[in-house]
Amino acid sequence: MKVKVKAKEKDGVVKAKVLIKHAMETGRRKDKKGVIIPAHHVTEVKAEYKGATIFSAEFGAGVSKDPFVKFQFKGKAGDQVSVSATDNKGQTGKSEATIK
Amino acid sequence: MKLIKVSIIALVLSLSNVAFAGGDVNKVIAKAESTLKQASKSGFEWTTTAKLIDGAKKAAKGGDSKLAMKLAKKALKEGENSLIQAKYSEMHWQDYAPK
Amino acid sequence: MKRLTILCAALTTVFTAVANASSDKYDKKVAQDIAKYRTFFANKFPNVKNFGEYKDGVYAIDAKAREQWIEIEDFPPYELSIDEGKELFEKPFANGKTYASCFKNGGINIRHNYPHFDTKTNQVMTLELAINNCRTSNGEKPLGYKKGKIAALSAYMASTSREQKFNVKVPNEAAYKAYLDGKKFFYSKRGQLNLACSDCHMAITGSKLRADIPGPAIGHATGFPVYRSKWGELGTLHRRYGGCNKNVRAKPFKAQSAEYRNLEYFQTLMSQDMDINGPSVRK
Amino acid sequence: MKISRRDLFVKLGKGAAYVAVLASLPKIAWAKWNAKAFASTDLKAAIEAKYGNMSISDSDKVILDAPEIAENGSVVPITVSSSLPNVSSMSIFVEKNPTPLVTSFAMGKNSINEVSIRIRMGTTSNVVLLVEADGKLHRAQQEVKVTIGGCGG
Repeated sequence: MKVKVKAKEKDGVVKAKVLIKHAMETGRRKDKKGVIIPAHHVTEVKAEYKGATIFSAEFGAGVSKDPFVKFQFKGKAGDQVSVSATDNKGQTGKSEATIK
Repeated sequence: MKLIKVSIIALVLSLSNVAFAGGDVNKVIAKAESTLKQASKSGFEWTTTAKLIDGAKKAAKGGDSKLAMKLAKKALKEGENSLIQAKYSEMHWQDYAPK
Repeated sequence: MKRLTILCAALTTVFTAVANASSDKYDKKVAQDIAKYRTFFANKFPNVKNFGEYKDGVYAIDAKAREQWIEIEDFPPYELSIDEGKELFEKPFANGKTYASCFKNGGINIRHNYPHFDTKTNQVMTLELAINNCRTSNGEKPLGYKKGKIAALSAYMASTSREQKFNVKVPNEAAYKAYLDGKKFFYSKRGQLNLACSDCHMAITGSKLRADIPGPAIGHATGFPVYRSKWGELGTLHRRYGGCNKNVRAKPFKAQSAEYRNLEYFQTLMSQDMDINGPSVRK
Repeated sequence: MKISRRDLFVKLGKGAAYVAVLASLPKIAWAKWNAKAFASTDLKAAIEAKYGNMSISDSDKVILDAPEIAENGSVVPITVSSSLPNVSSMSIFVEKNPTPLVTSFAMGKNSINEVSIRIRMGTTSNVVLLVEADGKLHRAQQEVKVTIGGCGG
């Protein structure tokens, strides 16, 4: 799973933006043959900063395809923030960014 | 005996009737198809027309010549209209450009 | 009055002939069309002060939708496709060459040179056609024209050319013919709904068509490829053309058919001097 | 807690009980995906599954920033924020979605209470934000009109 992170600091507050490549299948959509496509979506997103989790999110199928989430925390430029994501099939993705 | 004769005649008549209706439908379908081909060549085919022709063919095969005729006629009308549209556009498209 | 008209026409002819020893004669003709086209939109949307704003499509005229659009463009879903496109672009073919070998300046910052009229083959050369020509001349199979890899490649190439301006030329008679062909397509009524491109994107744009406001035609070519919310993925301009034709129940042409390439040529000429703003997000 | 395979099958056989099984698995400190809450098909049940019977009151200290009319139901940008102290979680529900709970954010002590996300809405609906702080739920809600639905079509 591809995860992309951008993070920027201003006045001690870091704004982190995350984009995840994921189909986010709801489990209610049918394919061309009319067969239901099983639910397949991101369930958890977790952000770590200096070895601790500073933000996490649980997603249902109601989050848009190719999920985007923007969160904020106290931190400083030059540090690393890492974001990992898991879906309901156990697939994972992880990405790190240097705070600008 | 007379009765049988009459019924045979009636049967033949009704058969020929069916056959005639069938040929008629096939004629209309063929005409609709050739009109669609022309429309396609002109670049103005509608997405709905080929489906109508398919429907007409299916109905004809299934023996519902009434439905087949209805769909074939509709398809033919659509094909003719797309040709009119092509002609109209050819003549009038410039009227829609800003002056 | 009639005399005056004739005189004017004669003067124009003389002027045109003198001013251009014929080479940019067609550019001049098209420039007149562009001027009329812009006047139309200037009258229609007096609040849009600068035609350059139309690079944002419908978001130039729909303030509420614009807010949401800007929010999505903040970290747009197509960014992942740009990365994918860059990888594809840099990955060598089986023969060791890359896409860079087929394009001016290694394919970077050149999006605004497409489409152009190729005077050797006398046809409109679009970026996507050039990408596939590059592949086939290097022994690779061509890509599908509507989405996926070609859209990602096109997105990456556009992303390196942002804020460059379209400067499309009409070099010869054949080019002018292609332009006229595209123009005719644009103003011709099609499909069971009997609608021309211009009906929705000039006459109706700005007001609602069912639940939607169709985007103004000016600037249509600037933002492609686009990530449409409706598609949930990136698609090319010709994919959109096909969708538009189907919407009015007209049988679409093939992506990269002469019809659609000429239409793209016309639309891009109408977007002359506007910024490349692709890839972008649309609803 | 241990569930035998046999138990699991019995419970699976009872259909809906399966989500309950998932939900009753041991909880891990940081967000463990709340299957029951995400599977609930009405707003009340989803809130209960997520927050139990905590009291809910409307508050002007929680802000739900959503468009009046969504451009496209499949991508509706939403920003939630709160000026309350000690916020531990923020959850977004779309009342008329087939499963109303869309997402839930767990806030740490260094988090700033402002999160943006893009969500799906099948139809025009109330969007409800619940912010959990000091053991209470604070609510803000707004109707978002959807003209092009995000659930197919």
